[in-house]
Amino acid sequence: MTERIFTVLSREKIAFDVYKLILEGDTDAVSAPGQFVNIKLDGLFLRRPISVCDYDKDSLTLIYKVVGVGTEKMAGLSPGDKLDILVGLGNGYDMSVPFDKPLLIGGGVGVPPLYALAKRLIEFGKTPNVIIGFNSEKDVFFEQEFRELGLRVFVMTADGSYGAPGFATDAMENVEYDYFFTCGPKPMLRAVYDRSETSGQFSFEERMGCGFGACMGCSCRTKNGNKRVCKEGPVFVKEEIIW
Amino acid sequence: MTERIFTVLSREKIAFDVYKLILEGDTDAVSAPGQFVNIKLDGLFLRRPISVCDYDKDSLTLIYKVVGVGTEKMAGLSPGDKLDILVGLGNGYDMSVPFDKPLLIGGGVGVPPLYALAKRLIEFGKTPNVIIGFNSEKDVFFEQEFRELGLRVFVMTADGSYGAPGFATDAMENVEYDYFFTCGPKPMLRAVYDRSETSGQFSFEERMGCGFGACMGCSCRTKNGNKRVCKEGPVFVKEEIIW
Amino acid sequence: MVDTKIVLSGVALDNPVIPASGTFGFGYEFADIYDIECLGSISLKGTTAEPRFGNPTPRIAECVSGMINSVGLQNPGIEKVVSEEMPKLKKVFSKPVIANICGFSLDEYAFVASEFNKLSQVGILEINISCPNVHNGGMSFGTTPEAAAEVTRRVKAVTNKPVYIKLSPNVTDIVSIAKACEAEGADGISMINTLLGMRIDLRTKKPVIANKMGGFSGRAIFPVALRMVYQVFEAVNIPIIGMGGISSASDVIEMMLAGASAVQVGAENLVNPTACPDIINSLPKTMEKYGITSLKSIIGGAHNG
Amino acid sequence: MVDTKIVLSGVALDNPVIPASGTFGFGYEFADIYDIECLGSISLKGTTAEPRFGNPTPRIAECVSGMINSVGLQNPGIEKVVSEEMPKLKKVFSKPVIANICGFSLDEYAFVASEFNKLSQVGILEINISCPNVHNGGMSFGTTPEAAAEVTRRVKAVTNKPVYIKLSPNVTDIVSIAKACEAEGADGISMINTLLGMRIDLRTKKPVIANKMGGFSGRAIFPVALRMVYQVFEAVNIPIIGMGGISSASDVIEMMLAGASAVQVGAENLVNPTACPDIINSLPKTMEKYGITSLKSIIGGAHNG
Ligand SMILES: Cc1cc2nc3c(=O)[nH]c(=O)nc-3n(C[C@H](O)[C@H](O)[C@H](O)COP(=O)(O)OP(=O)(O)OC[C@H]3O[C@@H](n4cnc5c(N)ncnc54)[C@H](O)[C@@H]3O)c2cc1C
Ligand SMILES: Cc1cc2nc3c(=O)[nH]c(=O)nc-3n(C[C@H](O)[C@H](O)[C@H](O)COP(=O)(O)OP(=O)(O)OC[C@H]3O[C@@H](n4cnc5c(N)ncnc54)[C@H](O)[C@@H]3O)c2cc1C
Ligand SMILES: Cc1cc2nc3c(=O)[nH]c(=O)nc-3n(C[C@H](O)[C@H](O)[C@H](O)COP(=O)(O)O)c2cc1C
Ligand SMILES: Cc1cc2nc3c(=O)[nH]c(=O)nc-3n(C[C@H](O)[C@H](O)[C@H](O)COP(=O)(O)O)c2cc1C
Ligand code: FES
Ligand code: FES
Repeated sequence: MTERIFTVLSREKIAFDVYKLILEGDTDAVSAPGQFVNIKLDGLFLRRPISVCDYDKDSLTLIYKVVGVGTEKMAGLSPGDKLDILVGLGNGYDMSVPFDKPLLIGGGVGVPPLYALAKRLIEFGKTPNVIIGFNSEKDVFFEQEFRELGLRVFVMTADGSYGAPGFATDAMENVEYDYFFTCGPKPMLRAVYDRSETSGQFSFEERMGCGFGACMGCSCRTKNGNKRVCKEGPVFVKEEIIW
Repeated sequence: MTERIFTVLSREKIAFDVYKLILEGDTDAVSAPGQFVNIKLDGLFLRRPISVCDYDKDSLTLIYKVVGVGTEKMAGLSPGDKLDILVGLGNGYDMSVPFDKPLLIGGGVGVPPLYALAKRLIEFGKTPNVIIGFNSEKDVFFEQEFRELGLRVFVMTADGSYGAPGFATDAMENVEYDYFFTCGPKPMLRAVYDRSETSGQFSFEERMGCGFGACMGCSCRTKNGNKRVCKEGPVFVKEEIIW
Repeated sequence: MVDTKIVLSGVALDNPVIPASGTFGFGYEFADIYDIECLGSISLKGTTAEPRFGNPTPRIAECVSGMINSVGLQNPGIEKVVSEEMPKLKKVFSKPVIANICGFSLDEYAFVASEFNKLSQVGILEINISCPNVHNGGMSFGTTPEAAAEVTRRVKAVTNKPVYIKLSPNVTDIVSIAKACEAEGADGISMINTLLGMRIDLRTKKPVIANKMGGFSGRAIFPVALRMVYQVFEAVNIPIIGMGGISSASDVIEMMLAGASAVQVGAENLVNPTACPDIINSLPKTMEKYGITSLKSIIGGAHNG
Repeated sequence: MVDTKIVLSGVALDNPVIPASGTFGFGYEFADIYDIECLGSISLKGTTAEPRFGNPTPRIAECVSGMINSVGLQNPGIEKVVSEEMPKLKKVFSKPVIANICGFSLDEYAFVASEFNKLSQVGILEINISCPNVHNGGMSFGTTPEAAAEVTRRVKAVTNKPVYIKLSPNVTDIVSIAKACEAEGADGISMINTLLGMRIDLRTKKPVIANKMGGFSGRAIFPVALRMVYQVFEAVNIPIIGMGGISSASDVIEMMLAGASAVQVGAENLVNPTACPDIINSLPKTMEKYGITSLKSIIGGAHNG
């Protein structure tokens, strides 16, 4: 973990209340997709945790939905603005486990971390299939980005207004996979857990004090003992999860 | 009193730790020299009271010395910055009393409000003499500005490094006056009170909660009863002052 | 259309937003700034039997997201308040107001209350029990259930107007104090008064405030106020006027969800003179955002389930 | 050259800056972020006899200039702390540390204290008396002078290390509690623990924190902490470790002027991981600005004259 100052390169609205932010700065501390950053915003005490959606040596892409004061402030950022960010937080997805046909399952703003993961998997020669689920057509984003990676993408909307109707998990039956990676709202994670027939990795959210392991604010129980979502997580393997 | 948004036109350092700020905005609420404004600054709870140094229809000049966090923030303002300001606070100097030879006595950052007063007095055909006192050469400002109004100016420095050596009050003996207006640190006001042989008006400072009469934070006792420095003051006539 | 009306012990308010005692004078001076008729009501400057200058200055210190005051109950005394201040206010504010009363003895509370009781303009008596009891070593009436109960009893005996006891937060168990007031017939609770706080000037190395300590209020104290309102709501059956750090319409909603039937806005008025009308104006939009159609219906809503 | 050294009950500190219990884990993890050897000392995560998971999540809520936590004393239990955490810390921090102890009974306090007493690494025992006493209806030990005195007595009986009692601010009269601890032989006072606070989520209309209420800390509480340190300094003759909202070198100086011999930095570590070294680095410059050559000499300086 390191604290770095990033500069906003661009901010773009990509869906209803959803923004994509591209930042310039030192990303050395990012070691795996599925990690997150913690962002200091003027006038707010706690930092805001956001998953790394994409990164290279000196840029970082974040995608976030406006749900409160912090994300609203972030929606108002302009190119040139500076942000104080803790980078390289959490464990991230572990790609070293053996599998051949990975499946990525993302829901809403759980989709972004799967993008960096997809790119890394492709680099390692393991082309994933992708299921992304949203509430409605207006919420859909990143379908095209995944397709441009050459991946098969299943888009689901709960109200059926775009792609296929239903939840992300409803598409799981149509795809072959021997391992999965998922991120999304808790009910979706639970459904993936129940429906999936293979092992896989889940990325969780929790309210955080620090984001780097100091406060025990984000603890959860696992079959391997108590863990901190921000430090030993946010990614947990299916076998250790206690709901 | 009105709340207005002003835009910084310029900010200039004019003496050691002393800055001159010119602001653009609606000054309708300013009704007399000696009034003050109360400035909201990001990250600070209370506003900061600063005397009006000069004003016309749509601009305001303030002069302030850096003494703490608020004035330090103000020292960092740039052209184009916006400020939320309460304008038209306090009673200001009363120029309707009868006099012919007014004397202005200012000390340190008590000098600024006397500038607008000097201009108004000149408009009314009552040319004042001016005594301004500072600690040292590096602190001196506005000598030239008063001279450019065509006034006789006595500059005093406590350490004698510029102008005549001594306190502002030491110059009073050399000037003829039948009324005075003064603003400066409390010990100077007290000395003016003791030395002066005519009536006059004193501008006081006090820690303020609101600056517009709501909180009773700035009360003082006078011979005419309790008064609020921010509302019935900051200018008090010699006869009502209780030290 | 959303409904912002609420009722406090029979007194109907157009909206729950009330400037807090001590931050709004006797109200009329704010009428130069905006039309104060928009306010739900007004809690007037704390009034004592005799005129008081209050504490020496400096009386004000800045804090992170808040301020300290040690005004010390400066006020013109009940006689002048009744003869001069109230008529001035009447001219610019037609609704029932809240008379805030302070006393340094039980007799003083009863006397000031009985004077305000005569005014039809006054809708509610708000009894500030944070004052030191001069007959009891200067211990504040607000720090024990017994003293709080005694003040309540004495005031109730001299008035037929609703009596709200204003509690001090500087106590171990605020619930026991609220319950003691309720048991003596208090019609409602106002809470919280200021937290005792202090600042030191690094330049002089002395306390900023002449009296050393003072009352800390403003946005910073909101979580403490909210917690106390929540606790007291669980323990009493009388309405609560909630305050402490309120600065926005969402703060109002949060305080009402905790259990307040109305709210007061204090320190925020001092730094944003239009804080109250700003909040009132943004209430409907904020209610809609959170799916609230009637403010009355959310009082204590956070206690359900 | 300015002098930042201070001494706490015989334990010499290079500077008075100590990360506060619960905001710095067992210290060693911060060694990845900076060289923690720069710290005056470290107050470790509160330790109980048995391992504890603590409270359900969410445990964290944001406030204006502060935060609420309801971690609920999650810790691995004294056995693992002694066998695993302390050796890990030893590798990266050579100075005496402060063991923070919590108990839900007098026996638990005594047991955990006696275990820490065996470690030469531990310089001071800091006894958190904000824990609920399970043998007394869950009332916190920190709310009465009697209970605080009892904890002090039991801990003093099992250790020869300096014992600092960490006081809760949620009381009417913190001075009486500090005096009771001193009377039982406490070597020092740590203060303040968190204020009880609450937030409600407007979207769900439920408390943000699973346990409803939690401990409010961070910059917002500084004026309350400062006031309490000032009051206790006047009443006791043992050193005080001051904390509550400290975030800068000038806060450190202000707290020491109020009466603290050393300070702890809590919530600020969570949002600025390098808060402590930042403060330590800017202390000399800030001292010079206010004409201070020795920190030791300013302890309680605001009480003079
Ligand atoms: C590891 C991790 C990765 C995340 N990645 C993303 C992402 O890539 N894109 C995205 O849109 N969102 C993401 N979130 C959720 C995001 O952190 C919250 O939406 C955001 O903090 C809300 O802040 P706010 O000020 O707008 O909301 P407010 O409700 O005003 O925030 C109040 C407090 O609650 C916290 N909070 C509110 N919602 C959440 C939440 N869902 N999870 C954790 N804390 C919350 C805030 O951080 C803040 O401390 C992630 C959360 C975690 C824990
Ligand atoms: C009516 C009036 C007119 C003034 N006019 C001028 C002016 O024209 N030029 C100028 O340089 N200064 C003027 N001052 C003083 C100026 O208000 C303070 O220097 C300024 O508020 C300091 O703020 P700070 O944040 O830098 O200091 P800090 O010490 O960090 O401020 C902390 C708090 O103390 C208050 N405070 C500190 N010093 C003073 C003071 N001397 N008077 C009142 N409040 C104080 C601040 O407003 C703030 O609330 C005036 C004061 C008053 C009351
Ligand atoms: C300057 C000032 C003066 C106050 N005077 C009184 C008073 O006379 N009577 C009273 O009951 N409360 C008084 N209070 C307390 C407020 O009414 C209110 O209870 C407290 O400030 C908390 O609200 P806030 O955080 O919104 O300011 C005063 C507060 C301030 C800031
Ligand atoms: C997340 C968190 C956990 C804490 N855990 C403990 C603890 O285990 N023992 C303890 O005595 N105090 C604990 N505290 C209180 C702090 O040590 C400190 O007393 C308090 O937070 C005030 O300081 P601050 O305002 O700098 O945070 C905790 C505080 C926080 C924020
Ligand atoms: S958020 Fe602090 S330990 Fe995870
Ligand atoms: S500062 Fe509030 S009345 Fe003067």
